[in-house]
Amino acid sequence: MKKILNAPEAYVDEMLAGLTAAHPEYYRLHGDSGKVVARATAGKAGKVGIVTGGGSGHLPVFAGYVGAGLLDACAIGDVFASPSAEQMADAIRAADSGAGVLRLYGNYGGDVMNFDMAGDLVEFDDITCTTVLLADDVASAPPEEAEKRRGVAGMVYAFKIAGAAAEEGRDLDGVTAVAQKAADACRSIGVALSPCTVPQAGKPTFEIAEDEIEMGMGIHGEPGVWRGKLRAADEIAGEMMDRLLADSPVASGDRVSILVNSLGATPPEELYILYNVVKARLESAGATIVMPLVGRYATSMEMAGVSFTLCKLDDELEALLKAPCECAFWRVG
Amino acid sequence: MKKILNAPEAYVDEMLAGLTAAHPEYYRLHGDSGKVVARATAGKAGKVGIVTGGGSGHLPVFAGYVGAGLLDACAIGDVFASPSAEQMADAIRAADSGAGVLRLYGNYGGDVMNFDMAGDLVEFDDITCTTVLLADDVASAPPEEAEKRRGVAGMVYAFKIAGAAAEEGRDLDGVTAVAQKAADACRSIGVALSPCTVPQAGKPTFEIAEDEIEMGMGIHGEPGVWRGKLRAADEIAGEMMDRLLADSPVASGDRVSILVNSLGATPPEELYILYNVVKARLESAGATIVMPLVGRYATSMEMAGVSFTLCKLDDELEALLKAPCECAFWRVG
Amino acid sequence: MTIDRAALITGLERLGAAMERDFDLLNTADGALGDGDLGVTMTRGMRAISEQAEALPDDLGQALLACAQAFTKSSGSSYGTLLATGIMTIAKEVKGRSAIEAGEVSALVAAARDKMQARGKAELGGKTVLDSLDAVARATEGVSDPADVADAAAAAANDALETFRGERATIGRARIFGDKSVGLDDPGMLAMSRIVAALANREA
Amino acid sequence: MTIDRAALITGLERLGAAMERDFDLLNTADGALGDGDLGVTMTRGMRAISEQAEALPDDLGQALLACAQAFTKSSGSSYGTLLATGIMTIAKEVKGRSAIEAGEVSALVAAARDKMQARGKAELGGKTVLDSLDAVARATEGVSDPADVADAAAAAANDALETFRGERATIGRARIFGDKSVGLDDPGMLAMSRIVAALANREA
Ligand SMILES: Nc1ncnc2c1ncn2[C@@H]1O[C@H](COP(=O)(O)OP(=O)(O)O)[C@@H](O)[C@H]1O
Ligand SMILES: Nc1ncnc2c1ncn2[C@@H]1O[C@H](COP(=O)(O)OP(=O)(O)O)[C@@H](O)[C@H]1O
Ligand SMILES: [Mg+2]
Ligand SMILES: [Mg+2]
Ligand SMILES: [Mg+2]
Ligand SMILES: [Mg+2]
Repeated sequence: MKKILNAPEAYVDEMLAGLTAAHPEYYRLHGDSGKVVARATAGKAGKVGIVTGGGSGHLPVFAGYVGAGLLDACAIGDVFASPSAEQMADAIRAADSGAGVLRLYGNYGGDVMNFDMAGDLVEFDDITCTTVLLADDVASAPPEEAEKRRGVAGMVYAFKIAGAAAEEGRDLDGVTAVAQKAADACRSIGVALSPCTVPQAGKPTFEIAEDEIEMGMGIHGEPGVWRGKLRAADEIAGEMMDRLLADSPVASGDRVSILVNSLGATPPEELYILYNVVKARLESAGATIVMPLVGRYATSMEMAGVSFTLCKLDDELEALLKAPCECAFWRVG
Repeated sequence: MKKILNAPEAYVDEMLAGLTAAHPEYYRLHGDSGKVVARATAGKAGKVGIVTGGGSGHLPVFAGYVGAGLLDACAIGDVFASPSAEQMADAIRAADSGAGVLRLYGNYGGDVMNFDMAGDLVEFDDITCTTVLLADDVASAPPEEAEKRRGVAGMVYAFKIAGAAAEEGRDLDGVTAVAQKAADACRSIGVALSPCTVPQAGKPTFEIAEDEIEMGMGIHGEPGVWRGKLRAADEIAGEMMDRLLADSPVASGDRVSILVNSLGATPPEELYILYNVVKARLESAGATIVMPLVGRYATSMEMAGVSFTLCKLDDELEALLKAPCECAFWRVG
Repeated sequence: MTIDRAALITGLERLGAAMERDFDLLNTADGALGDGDLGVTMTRGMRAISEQAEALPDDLGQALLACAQAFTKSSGSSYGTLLATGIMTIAKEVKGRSAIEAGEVSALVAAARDKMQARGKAELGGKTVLDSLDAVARATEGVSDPADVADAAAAAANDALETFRGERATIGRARIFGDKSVGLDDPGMLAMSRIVAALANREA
Repeated sequence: MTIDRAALITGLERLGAAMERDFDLLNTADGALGDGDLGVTMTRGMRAISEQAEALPDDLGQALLACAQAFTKSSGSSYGTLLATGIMTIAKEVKGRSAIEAGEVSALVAAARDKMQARGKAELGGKTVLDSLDAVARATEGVSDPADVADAAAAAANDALETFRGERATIGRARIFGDKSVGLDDPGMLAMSRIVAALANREA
């Protein structure tokens, strides 16, 4: 395991200590679990709160997206492990300012059970919660079972759009509805070139030959749709776009955003090479690309690979996507 | 070679095509070499121009830092190779709006020769040029030969500070002087965990055992000061800080900025773990940390490793560091 | 023999030791069909419990509630949360009592199973820990002799593991492995057969 | 025999072929003491030259200027820029002439060496291409017979390579290798011995 760390057990605590120490203007630790990050300056009183949560190892996801026009609080688990229900309840309490809290997170079994249990716990505090799950990974289940899909980088769009709606002053139902609309508008697919290592496991999450890639692999190494020889960037991007567009066709006149995301080790140079194909494919279908995102928005530590997320926009989503937001990893407006 | 690309020969051109297509609001290609990036919207007339240049494979360095409050133009070479003198001359022409142009770049033999030759070429265009070289890598030569040191991530501070000074309307001498002051204020050191692959070479730039690291290694794989077993994050960060502070001691009351930079594959989680030590060391020396930077600011594609850059500030440098800037990879203010 | 605080603590000691011993086994089983952390979840949860074992009250309801909370705080893994849900259900049932009879085990396990099923939104027969608990509840139904209950529970958890090995996983991270899951143990079922064996003192 | 356009083109053809042949050799030598791209630089530069070989004018000054520009445009590597600087220097010296004598070679090489030294801000004796050129200039000084000039130049470039192999590199990327550079060929000197051998038609 070639990683820079101290004790594997201390990985997450030290990471959070560093994150909050480096960016005290954005983040603070909330409560006494040491695993809940909240905005340094709470959002406006009466604003709907938005919380997320999930395993560590995906920065900027999840905690990084706490910030103005984005999330209010986040519960952080160990690497690739769900936070506990207690921590999620703490995050919900941190996010609440009386207008209720949207739980907005990825569709993973453990997270769902824990956020449900957290909801039970905060009932005693009279906090109303709603839930929107991201289930955007088209490789993880066929369209007929779309609700079983994993949530991946699509959550970046959902955080942004829901965060802007809450900032605008919409009520809990309004924020929840537009978050659901954003979640429904996103489709993602990934391809992995090399694994990462969970510190406490000490060995790579999977093995893959020096000349192989896996199409559709999940961000924790969940198996994909095929494994085969590495091929040209244009071919990889072409297949990824085929799979996204098969699930969510775009038509002439559509307005879409697209996230070309590195899973970690893959450098921006390669993302830009891929972007050429992405752009050509969308434009040849007659779509207009709005605010493309190219970079590391949702990662798996040092995993090499990329994901594409297509987000189909309407006027409402586009306006919210373009609204200002600010955190240590992303700024709009 | 596990990289997502098409033909190795097309790597840089396709990367630049994608970069400018994804961010047309920031970047445009200038001239007909296809290897010069300029601001999408030229700076104010009469503003001193700032150009840089160097090999590809270091995004956001170099081209990424073209933007308001930063650079005006950049000549881009092949991966890890100097751009040609012709391209540099084109970049100087793009940056010039009559007030002269500062050449601000890293101390590498090829780049120096070419920027000098480029200066000869643009003499015919009546463009006045000055030069400031970054030579911040303390591992690359002892203090007595400080002028032989390589330029690494310190250029991020120099770009930012010089860019702000030019934006403020200072003249060529003023911008050059403050750029030199910023360059003199920076010290960097890196540690490498794994190599990267130059596409046209097709094999890794160096070999290193699964349990080894190399202290002081350069961003192209230039040999460092020692190679040995991987050790704890605290120990690595401690030695890096020792080396920086031995070269540039900080005293009680000093104000400094520090860049904790990933060379590529190393994830932000590890940077934040390191940041705890960096902060403790600087604060125990009595220094105040101003605007710490943690992330991927100067990389070597998929190389795993980190660098620290210490930038000692005075009031002038601090004000310029905090002034607004905007490019696709970085925003301040 | 009734189950009281002393018996609970002895059982938890055996269970703690078993989980330390099975750390790699459970991680490996979960690695093949999931994220490889089940051994971590179980040892961490059991360590948190044993830290407070001495302080456990005589009221079995309060004692089990404390055990459930230890799991809820120590991790957020599915198995930990499901176990906590199940233990909490039993805790509520036995609140205020300092002893329970072996003959009550079946009903208590069935109650835990039902609450866990509601939490995890999964069906019985899906090759999960629910099927282990279901088998235990059925096998101990109507049995009251402590030794017979122990025998029946341990055998049932093992049998369920064997029976479902040949099935396809349908729930949780294992689902995505599809046909590759056939022939492999569900990690949660494997863990439950070890848990039951340790609590029942019927380890091979 | 004088050196005219035809001789230049023949020489460039041999040189182009030599650089294709030595692609790996030069990359490897530069890989050991630098960034491994010297073979790329040389083949790329020579390909750019040979694309315009047919169009080269009779004026050797103009012809060499075109060669230098091909290098300047094709890459920005130190060696390419230094070679371009040297060729440009010679181009200026012979501007307007359609032939030069073998006896002029020494002075032209010396002029190139000096200009390259100014550009690279390096000392003679630093184990770089400058030392190869210096050796060639000295060895051909006062020699006018074309075959003798060719012999002397090729031998001098080779001897310089051998002599400096045991020295420490002091310039460019190789400098950082310090003592590790002792015993290794400077890639630029190795390239120059191949260049001279090809141009002089004295390949082993
Ligand atoms: N929704 C569910 N319903 C019932 N059992 C489940 C469910 N999800 C997971 N399990 C059980 O939990 C086991 C995996 O536990 P664990 O390793 O903690 O999961 P994870 O690491 O994915 O959170 C599975 O083998 C299965 O027996
Ligand atoms: N400043 C210099 N002065 C003279 N020769 C130099 C200088 N720098 C490099 N060289 C020569 O160039 C060779 C390396 O060329 P090249 O591979 O193109 O360098 P790089 O790839 O570092 O730009 C060296 O072996 C040396 O002979
Ligand atoms: Mg888990
Ligand atoms: Mg080079
Ligand atoms: Mg697991
Ligand atoms: Mg080289």
